[in-house]
Amino acid sequence: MDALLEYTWVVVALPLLSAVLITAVGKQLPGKGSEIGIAALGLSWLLAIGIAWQTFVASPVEPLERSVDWTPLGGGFVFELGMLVDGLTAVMLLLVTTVSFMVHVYSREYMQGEPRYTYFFAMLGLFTFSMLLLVVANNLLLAVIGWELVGLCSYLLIGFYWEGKSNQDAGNKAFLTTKFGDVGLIVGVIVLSAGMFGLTDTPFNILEINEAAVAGQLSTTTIVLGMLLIFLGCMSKSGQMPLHVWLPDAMAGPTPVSALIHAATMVTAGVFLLARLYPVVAQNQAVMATIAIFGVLTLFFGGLLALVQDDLKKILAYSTISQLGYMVAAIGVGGYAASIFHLFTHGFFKALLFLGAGSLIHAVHSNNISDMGGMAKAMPHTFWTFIVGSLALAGFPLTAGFFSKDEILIAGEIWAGAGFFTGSLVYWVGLAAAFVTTFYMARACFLIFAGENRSHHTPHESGKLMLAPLMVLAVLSVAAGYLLSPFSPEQPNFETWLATPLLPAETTFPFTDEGTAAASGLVGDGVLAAGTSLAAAGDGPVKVLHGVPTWHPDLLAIVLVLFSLAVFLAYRFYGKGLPERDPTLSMGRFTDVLVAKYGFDDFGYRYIVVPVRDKLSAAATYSSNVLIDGMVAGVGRATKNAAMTTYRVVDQQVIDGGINGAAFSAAWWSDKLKRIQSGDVQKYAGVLVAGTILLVLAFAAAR
Amino acid sequence: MTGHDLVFVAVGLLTAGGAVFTVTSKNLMHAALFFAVTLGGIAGVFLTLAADFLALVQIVVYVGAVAVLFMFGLMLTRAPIGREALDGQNRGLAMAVAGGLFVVLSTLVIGAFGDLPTAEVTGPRIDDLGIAIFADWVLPFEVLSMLLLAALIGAIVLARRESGESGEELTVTRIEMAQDRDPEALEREQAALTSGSGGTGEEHA
Amino acid sequence: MSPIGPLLLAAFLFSAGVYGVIARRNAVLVLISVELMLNAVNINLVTFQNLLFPGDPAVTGQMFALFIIGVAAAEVGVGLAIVFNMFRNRASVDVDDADLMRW
Amino acid sequence: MDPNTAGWALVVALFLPLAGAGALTLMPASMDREIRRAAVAITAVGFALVAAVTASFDYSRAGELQFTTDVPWITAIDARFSLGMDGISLPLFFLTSLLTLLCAIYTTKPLPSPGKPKAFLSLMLLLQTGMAGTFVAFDLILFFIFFELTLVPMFFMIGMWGGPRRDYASVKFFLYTLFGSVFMLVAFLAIYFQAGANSWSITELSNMAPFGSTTFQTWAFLGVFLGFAIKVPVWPFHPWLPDAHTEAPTVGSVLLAGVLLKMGTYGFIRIALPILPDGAARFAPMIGVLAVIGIVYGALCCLAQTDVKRLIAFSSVGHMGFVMLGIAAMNEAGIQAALFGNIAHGIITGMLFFLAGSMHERYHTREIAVIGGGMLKKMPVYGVLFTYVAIASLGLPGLAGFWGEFPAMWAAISPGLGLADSYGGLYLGLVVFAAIGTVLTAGYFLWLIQRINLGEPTERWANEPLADVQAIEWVSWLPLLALILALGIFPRLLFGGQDAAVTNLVGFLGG
Repeated sequence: MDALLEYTWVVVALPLLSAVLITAVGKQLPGKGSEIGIAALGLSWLLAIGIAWQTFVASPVEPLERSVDWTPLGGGFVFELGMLVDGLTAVMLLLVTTVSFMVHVYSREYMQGEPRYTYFFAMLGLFTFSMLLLVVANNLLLAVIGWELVGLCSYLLIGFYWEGKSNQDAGNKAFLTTKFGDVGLIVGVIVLSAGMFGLTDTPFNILEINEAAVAGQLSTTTIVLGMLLIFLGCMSKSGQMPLHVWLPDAMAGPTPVSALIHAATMVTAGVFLLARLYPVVAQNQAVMATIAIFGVLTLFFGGLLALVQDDLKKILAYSTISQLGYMVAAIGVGGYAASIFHLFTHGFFKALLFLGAGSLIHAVHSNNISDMGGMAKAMPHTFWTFIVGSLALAGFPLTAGFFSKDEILIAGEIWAGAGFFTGSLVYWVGLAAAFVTTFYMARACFLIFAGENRSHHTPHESGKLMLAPLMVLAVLSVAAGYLLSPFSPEQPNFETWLATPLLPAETTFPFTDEGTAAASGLVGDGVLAAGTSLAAAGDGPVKVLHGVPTWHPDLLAIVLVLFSLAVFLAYRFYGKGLPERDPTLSMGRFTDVLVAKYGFDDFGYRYIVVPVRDKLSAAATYSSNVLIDGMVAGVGRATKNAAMTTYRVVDQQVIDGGINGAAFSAAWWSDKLKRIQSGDVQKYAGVLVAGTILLVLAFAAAR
Repeated sequence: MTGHDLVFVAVGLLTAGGAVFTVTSKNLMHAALFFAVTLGGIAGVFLTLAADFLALVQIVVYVGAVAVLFMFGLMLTRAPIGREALDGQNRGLAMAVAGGLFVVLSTLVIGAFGDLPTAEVTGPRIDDLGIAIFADWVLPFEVLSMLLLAALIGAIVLARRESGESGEELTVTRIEMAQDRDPEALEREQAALTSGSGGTGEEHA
Repeated sequence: MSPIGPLLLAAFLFSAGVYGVIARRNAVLVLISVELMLNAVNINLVTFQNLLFPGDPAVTGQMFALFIIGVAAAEVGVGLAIVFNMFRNRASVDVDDADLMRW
Repeated sequence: MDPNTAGWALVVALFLPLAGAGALTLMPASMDREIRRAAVAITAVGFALVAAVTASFDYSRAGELQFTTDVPWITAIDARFSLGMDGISLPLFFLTSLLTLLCAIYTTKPLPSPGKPKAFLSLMLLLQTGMAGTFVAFDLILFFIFFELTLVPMFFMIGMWGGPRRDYASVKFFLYTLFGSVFMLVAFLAIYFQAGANSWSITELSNMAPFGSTTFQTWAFLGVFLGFAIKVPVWPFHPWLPDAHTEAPTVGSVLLAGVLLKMGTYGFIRIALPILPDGAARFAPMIGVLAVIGIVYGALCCLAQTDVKRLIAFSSVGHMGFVMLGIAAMNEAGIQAALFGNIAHGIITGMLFFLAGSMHERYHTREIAVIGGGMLKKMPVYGVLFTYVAIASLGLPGLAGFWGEFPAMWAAISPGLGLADSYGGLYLGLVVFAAIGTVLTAGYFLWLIQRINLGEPTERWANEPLADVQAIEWVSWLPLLALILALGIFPRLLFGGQDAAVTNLVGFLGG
């Protein structure tokens, strides 16, 4: 293994350094700190490319793990600060640094003149650091830390324009919704680590958890409970229904932020985490089925919502939700590599689309596609890059999106072949959703670029700093697909790149019937050598899960037909500009349901936020102020009453009772006794002598 | 029983009788006179006990000076005469206590000394006494002289009438002290005081 | 001579004094009774000296009696002065009236 | 300083404030500036000494008592003057000293009515001796005396310098805590007699444990529990807290949240658990349930508050719930988490009270609605600090709060003392609800930030000149701000020092 991988931590540290430096000295610099960010990310990017290259060409590679004991946690357990570098890490590093670098460059121009320009770059740096921390983490706790930090950055950047109430609300909504999912993540991580207690001192270590799961050392309860809970976290972070509600609102942030955080990187953290724990996921059919079903629901219904949006960023947001659904569903049908492949390509083309959208919004000062139109002429570069992105998103053949989405569909097909219903679900619903995707993207493109300019501004092409990232990403949106395509049948390709640290063939999907699985091509000879037994695979070529990527003419045909149909329909409706009545908004109840976003937001607000924030909290306060305090006060009053009773009954009526009674009796007795003090000295003397006599007598008697 | 004893019994009876009349007499002057008789009797007792010097001192100091002093005291204080006036309401108590005391004391005395053999009474010679006073007892003797001087001065101070001195003095002081307190309590106190002193005043009258 | 006789006489005189102190209302008579008690003590002292310890070179018993006579003289002086004072202040020498120490 | 022999250092550090308080009372009240400076000097010297002690503490033997003093004290009842510190005491002792110093510095600013800095600072120094003593006393009687010693100065601090309802709040504070203390004292006596009536030493009693029947332990634990639970406060013994915090002057709130509440949890860890392990095992599930109720309940109450200080006070209920959850776990990780949560809460909430106090000084109101947002516009630095501390308080990783919360939940998943077998499901439920509590916590803090920090300043404040963070505030806050970050990034600072001591302690539990 080359020494470069040892320096993976530098990739992570550079953005943090950038954030700190920008905060410290950014304002004094000519570029207001943006140059620091760009330089740091550039370096980081180059290093990530190096790492990616090394892991790719040599793939599959043994994972490289380096850690230091960071703190004891008690009971002999240790929290490590460590990195785990393998193909998956390298892919994510490459994706994050690339997009982040592009966004940095883009933002330098895009954010020009905005308030808090320096702060923006510092936050970008902090976010990139957090995301990379999550990616390279060798243990779940560190991953959770990165996870929470990206959530914070997301909150801070969504609420970047915090003067407006809706932006504040969007930030809060994003943070709290994801935080709700974090309940699942945190408890899930805790449950998994609890399963490791007897096995190791580092119960959060991802590799060890994976190995333990594969070796059958984790109980089914641990796996099912832990993974379902973690999946809850993934759902909120990766916008799976019904926890997707925050993502469209998150578009309140600046567009580069949407591109970086809410399209390419942070929202994929959930998918990434599932992939990281894929050996655990693969242990249980129920877990996989759950994941697949939620993924399918999201990919379809999320996509539908994009149909009725007017806000370009929201269209993209819903499409992001839909694409994330593909990735999650892929995990659920054994399409581990397909999922990450889609994550990878989607990161590029969705970032491209968002940055393109930013360029458009910059030009027309509106987010709404109904305010655009005819942009193709005014903004040619934005136009063609946006179209490339849209094609990739729609899965037009030979773009990256086509290859990656097809991998998912094929994974579904194979899964179905192994006898699982969810496989067919993914295949057919995935195809249907592809049609929807094509349609709404075509709708958006026609409305934006065709027809007449409906904006009140004269659109102008953006500057070089904004266009360059668009072009780079456009190239990547096409080129990335060739990493796993019929054009790259031999290793190394994307699948061998990721082929660590997976399962030994014989223990893959322990719940499948071996014969069926083999027949369907799900498992087979030497398939996916595991991280632990990689050496046993020898030096020969390693076969990958779904075999060598090949053309699937049937699928290609269906995809082409659906694509043409969708584009044709869109052209009919929107080709001539904005129609009087937008067909997607004229579908009666169907439109109503979509516009109401299936009622999730409303439900959440009306039945969760309001009751908790207003009713339950008031009830709790009431119980604190009135019930508990009242109880204590009641005890106090009761005591007082009891005391009054005591006083009246015992003290006053039974005079000698209680303290006052004692006092009164003392007074009474003293009143009687004081009469002895008559002042008659002679009597005193008499008594004195009498006493003496008595004493003498007493002594005499005693003797 | 020797003649000596007989003399002692006679003198003793005289003394005891004088004492009884001293403490029971209805007449003040009689009581004082009986007191003088008793003192003389005691001088006689001293003689029978062979304490000649002490007997002389007894006559000179007590019979000569103290008894006369008492008579002056009685006459100067214009005391009323009569049993009720002379004796308080404690006579019963006094009788019981005195009787009881006498019984106890005599029992003790007899118990302690009843079996002692009779001895010849021998007193010290007068020159021995002189030597004892000015050798062994010289310091107490001088201190006694100081005491007498102090008593003399004290008696003069106490008995002298000072200008402005009156029976109301005590009351005035108490009111002055009370002025620090709140007026209401003061008023109450004064009222109580007036009625109290008024009561005693009536008794005096 | 037996010491019993003088000792019993002394006891009687003392008891008479006690009676006088307790029973008499006149302050002068109370003082007289006190003197009676002192004299009873003197008799005791002399009796012990001359009958029981006749050889004592310091003549302690008689000396004590002598001192008591001296002290009694002083006491009478001061006591009578107090009585006069009291008489002047309250126009009475009745000890029943001197009850300021009462509750 | 040799930690084995330098017991004097601890004694001096402990009684220096007391002597200082005495010295302050001798200064004429007219020397206002000098008095304030003297207080800063006294606490600074004390802190320097504590820092020296911290530096020379032998961390390789953190499980053993160091800087010990052990001399007969009240021989008639076997009470000894026994001081010492191990890895558990040290951070709390350090925190006490630090917070008092910062409070003294902060008090160079004007005091609320009726002023009288002399009295105030004397009380504060007296309070410091009580607080610090609690953490290093190793004799039950001595502990109790220090524990109770804090009541009086705090009572006067609230009662004299407090807000409009100060009389009510101070009496409530006093009565609640005293009520618990009575039971605690009775329990101490029971422990003393049960253990053979010859020692009050915490270490000896811990070594002797478990003694007495389970019934005895249950009752004794109940007594101790009442005393400490009210101090913490565990739900439902908390109602004194919001009132006391709301009415107390800033410094009082800071010390109350920063140190006083910690005495309760410290008592649990130092006394209740090791001496009465059987009782603890019986009570642990109940403590856990109350703790989690406290977490969720505290957060819900926070959502309903309209007063910033009261909100922060209720947040304490929630945060202390996490600490109690850690204790209820009855294992090393849980105790570790509880101790970390203790310190983290002390720093963060102490800081929040400083901020709330300063906010009140500027706006002359604590009503969120009246402040009405825009603080980030009006006082940018101040707003950033407020956001920073609020985010730390909601338990964001990388800041101190996280290391109290996550490990507490993590520890509770497999409680010690065999509780995992009988109550495994219950504890899983506790973890889930505690995690939901974190969401609510995030909710009220974000909402607070939104309502106070974000947006445009309202008309009322738009043209009001409001000073941003002042120099004196920087001085008294910077250490806390730095500690929040340092502990968050490098939790070993605490976890490492406590590890051996906690292992020892859990050894007493027999878990």
